[in-house]
Amino acid sequence: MSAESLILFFIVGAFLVGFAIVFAHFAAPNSSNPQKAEPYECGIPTEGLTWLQFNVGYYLFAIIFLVFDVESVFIFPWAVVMKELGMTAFIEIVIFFFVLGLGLLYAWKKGALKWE
Amino acid sequence: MDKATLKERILGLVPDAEFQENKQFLTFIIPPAKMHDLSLRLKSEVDLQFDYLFCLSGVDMVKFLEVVYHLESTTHKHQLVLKVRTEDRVNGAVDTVCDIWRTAELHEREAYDLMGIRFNNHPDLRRFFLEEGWVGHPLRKDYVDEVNIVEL
Amino acid sequence: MNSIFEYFADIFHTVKSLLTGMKVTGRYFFSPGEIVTQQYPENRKTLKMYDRFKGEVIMPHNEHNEHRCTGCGICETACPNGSIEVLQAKIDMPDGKKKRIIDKHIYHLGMCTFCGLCIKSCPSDALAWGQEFEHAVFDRSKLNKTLNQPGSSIIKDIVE
Amino acid sequence: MKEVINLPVKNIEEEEYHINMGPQHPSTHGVLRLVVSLQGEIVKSLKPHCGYIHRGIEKMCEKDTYPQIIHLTDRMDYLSAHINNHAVCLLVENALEVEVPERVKYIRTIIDELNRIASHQLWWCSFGMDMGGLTCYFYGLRDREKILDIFEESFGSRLLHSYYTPGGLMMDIHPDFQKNVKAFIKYFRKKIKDYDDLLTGNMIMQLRTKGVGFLSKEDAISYGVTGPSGRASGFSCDVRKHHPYGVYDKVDFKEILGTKGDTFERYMMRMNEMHESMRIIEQLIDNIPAGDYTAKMKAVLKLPAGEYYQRVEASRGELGVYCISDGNKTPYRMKFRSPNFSNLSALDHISRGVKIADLVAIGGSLDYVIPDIDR
Amino acid sequence: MNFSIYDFTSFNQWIDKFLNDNLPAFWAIAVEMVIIGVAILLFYALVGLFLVYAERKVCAFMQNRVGPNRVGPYGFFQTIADFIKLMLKELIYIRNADQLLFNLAPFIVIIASFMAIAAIPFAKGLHAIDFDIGVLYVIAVSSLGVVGILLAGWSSNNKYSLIGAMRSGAQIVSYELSVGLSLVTIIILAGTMQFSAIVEGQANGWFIFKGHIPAFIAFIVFLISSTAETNRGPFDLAEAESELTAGFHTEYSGIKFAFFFLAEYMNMFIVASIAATVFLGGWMPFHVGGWAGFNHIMDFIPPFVWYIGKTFFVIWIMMWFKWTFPRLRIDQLLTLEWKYLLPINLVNILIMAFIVLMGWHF
Repeated sequence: MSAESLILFFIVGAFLVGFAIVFAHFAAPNSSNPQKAEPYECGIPTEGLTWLQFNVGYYLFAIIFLVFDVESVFIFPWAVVMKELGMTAFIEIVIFFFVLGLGLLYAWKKGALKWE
Repeated sequence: MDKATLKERILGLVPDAEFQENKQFLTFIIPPAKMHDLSLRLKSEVDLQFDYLFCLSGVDMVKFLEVVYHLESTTHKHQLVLKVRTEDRVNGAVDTVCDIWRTAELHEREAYDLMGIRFNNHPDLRRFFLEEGWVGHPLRKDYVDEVNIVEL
Repeated sequence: MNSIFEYFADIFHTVKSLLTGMKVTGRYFFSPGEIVTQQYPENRKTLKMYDRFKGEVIMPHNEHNEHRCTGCGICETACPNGSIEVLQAKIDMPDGKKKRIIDKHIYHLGMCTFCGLCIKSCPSDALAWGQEFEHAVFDRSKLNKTLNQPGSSIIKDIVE
Repeated sequence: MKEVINLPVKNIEEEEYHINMGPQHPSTHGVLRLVVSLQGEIVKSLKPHCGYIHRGIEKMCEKDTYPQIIHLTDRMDYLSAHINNHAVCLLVENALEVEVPERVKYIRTIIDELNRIASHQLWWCSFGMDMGGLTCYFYGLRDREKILDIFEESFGSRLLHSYYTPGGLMMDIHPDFQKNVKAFIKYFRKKIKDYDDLLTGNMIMQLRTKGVGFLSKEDAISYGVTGPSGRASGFSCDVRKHHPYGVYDKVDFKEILGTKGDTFERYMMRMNEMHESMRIIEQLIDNIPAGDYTAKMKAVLKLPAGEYYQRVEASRGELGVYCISDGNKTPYRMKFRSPNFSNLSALDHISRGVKIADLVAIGGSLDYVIPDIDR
Repeated sequence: MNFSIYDFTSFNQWIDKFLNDNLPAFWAIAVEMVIIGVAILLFYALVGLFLVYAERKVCAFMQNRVGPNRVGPYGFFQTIADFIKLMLKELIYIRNADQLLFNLAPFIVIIASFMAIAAIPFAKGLHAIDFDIGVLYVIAVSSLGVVGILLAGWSSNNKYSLIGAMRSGAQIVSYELSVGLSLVTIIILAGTMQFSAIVEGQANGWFIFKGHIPAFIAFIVFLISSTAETNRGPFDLAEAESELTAGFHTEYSGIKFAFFFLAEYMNMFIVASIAATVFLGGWMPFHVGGWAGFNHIMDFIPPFVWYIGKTFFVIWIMMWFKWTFPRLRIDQLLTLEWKYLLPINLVNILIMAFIVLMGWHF
């Protein structure tokens, strides 16, 4: 089958969820009251806004991730043709990894890999 | 330090402390105004070093309210009981000792909650077990609650 | 150099400790004989409680429907929760005197904390622990039990 | 002319928000509410809110006679019910100056230690669950069941025994008691290796607990943190050593003392205490002297007017009973100095600056039982 | 028609030919699609239901329990009963929740797992789509599911969910890298990213044996990081039940909750089948060089059984992880990835490349 048939899987997945939710909507009991609609916070009403500015401690990780994820896209094609290209490819990737590794080491030494 | 010398020592610190007979512990009744000063010295002086407040209880003796401090020194292993009395049942207050013994913070809140004894300078004197707005202090002898207390 | 050695030592120790943990769970996975679950409602027939098991307070009756309770009410005062009520009745004795005997020994199982003070305090050993433990009922009033059976009488040789 | 808009500048570092851990939360082991101020995942401060299951035991004691108080103390720290009973019994016996038979003292000591092991087992499994290792829970409960079976055989109930009475015991121990206890010790010495393999040695667990939740010795004393949690900080507070009761003065046992005061140390304290408790039981179990299981007591117990204080080492720390008697058959005022209440007071101090996952681990290592706080 | 359970290619061609002979081209494709759709749906549901049952039994045995044993023989129909119950449970709408995202989240997690299943070869000739960049595709699609988790946590208007969502964000940025790089190690050995070619390449020995040490290290790294990517085992920080009650799905009820649950198990199935395909030879039987008789017996077992067996073995290992280890903390999660798995992976790739260059592999 061709790659276009991926849409089939998309449709089947959406159908499964959609059908079940619609089914449950009709089959399940429905008795709403204000207490039920409260968000769960151990039985105490939530105070303050829930969508708050969250101090994510992994901001720097996200940036390093971006770097590495882009680099790993280059590694995949190399990996496929590595056998044919032989030693040249190997030496090139060693240099490539060396630079990458330096970057990681730099981040490590600078303390970027520490959760704040 | 044995009981006799300790007694002399305490009486030296607070001459108007009233000695109370008790088989188990050396017991003194301290005037409320002097309690905080005495506590500070009890904790800091080298030969006393009462660093461990192992019990703080509020007692309702009908005529007066009483706070009982059970103290121990972890280095010298001697014990001491101090009592502070207040006769004002509505606004009766004694000085807090929670800056000296940190455990007193919750114990004093408990005493305030259940016995109605106020503590001056307490950082967070709110009800601990009962909800805000509860009327009365349940451990007092004159507390009546016909709904929740069932007499058998 | 030393830190690199530590780095690999860390990995080694971690893997080793994790494998030790996995060994424990893995061993239990492959030894179904270690299963301790009791299949409760199925094993009802074979389930035997210990002799001293405190299921509920009962008043043993002998084959002539006789018990040992004199109705003195000591258990009632001993009970900390008021879960025992002793109702007395007066009967005419043959010699013309009136004697108080037990009418109803009411036991509120819902209030009982199984402290055993009633059984301990009973001067005539009239009360005992029962083995029954399936006490769940739909109506709380069903937990109020009358311990002396209807028509029962006191064993003759009990003296107050 | 350009309009200048002044946007409110918010400093993310300063923004805190509050979440409630409890009263209905999987990690609180009961109905305790902790209002936690968080910044990101870091705990800034927390405030405990108690009283959800306050039963007024101290008030109830004022209308109960001394033998009746026993069954109330069961329900404070229900995991060390026997030890709570022991405190009240000792208080009454000391006040009346009753000499209890040696046999009673031996049996009480053995049962106290069994109770301590059972309590630590439950702590271990719930600590494992707090850390996310669910399997621990079942192993701990599996082994605790053996102790509860011994209890049930001898006293008829598994959790709330009311077995001690002022002056002695409710009834004599079961004839099989000694045999079963010895079998249990043999069994548990094998099984405790599983505990070590599964959790103690586990590197994930060690990384999560070592150096986390530090409590210094001075703070431990000042906050009155006793029991294994206090001893982890180096606070020598074992009542069994310092104010012996039962036959603790006759047995050879170590007071387990730590130095580091972190979560892992508190964990190790309890693990080592289980070994030590087994040692105590082994020394006593074969030497229970023959004799009566209760001393001669009056039908109605009246304590002479005065004040009494009795301390025992419950499984979570020092339990104190403070009793004021006016000479009646009921106490005038009864105060329980519960170990968990004081231990809880240190939680705010310990957990400042840790992550929310560590807060759960610290709570687990302090091992608070809520009914004991609420009384 | 004759086809064997050892090769589904002829079977597929037969169906294709049969439909094209009897129907116009458009309808032939349409019927084909419906058949595949129903087959996939059934397979998906069956695997999901069985995995939930298996998880409960496995953890029960590890914990000295019996596990579900009330519904059906050995409790086999327990999950079906659970599913019916969940279908009939009320869907609660949370006040102030972002309704659109709230409802979208289960769609995303399920669709992501469906899309990933499309590329997995179950047996010879039995795969929906045989991409020439299959590995890359699966990595890309399977990491989509975490977006659903992120959305679910964010939209719930619940603080626990928010923290759970933020944690799952940290997991995305970390473990995707390790999954990719550990697969690169094998791609070097295989020289292709097409799943069918990877499996064919293992006809004379699984890659985990062929590439010996680096392949084995890559397998371990893959196991760890894929466990993390599926939010399972010691890495289930997004739903850490002792800290965040239920994390990102705290507010979900009824069937919507069930979909998160289902997606978790399906993701586990997907990563396990990738592990089985890439490292353990997919549907290739186990052969030992020189033992002709033994190899013949192994050949007798159908490829589909081989594939399922290997997949469930990997799943069992992941369950074993989950029911043994305590949960990591968020900073340790990141430390593990960036300070341990990533450097090991990079070095491992170089070693593998060198071994392949020198021809030291089997």
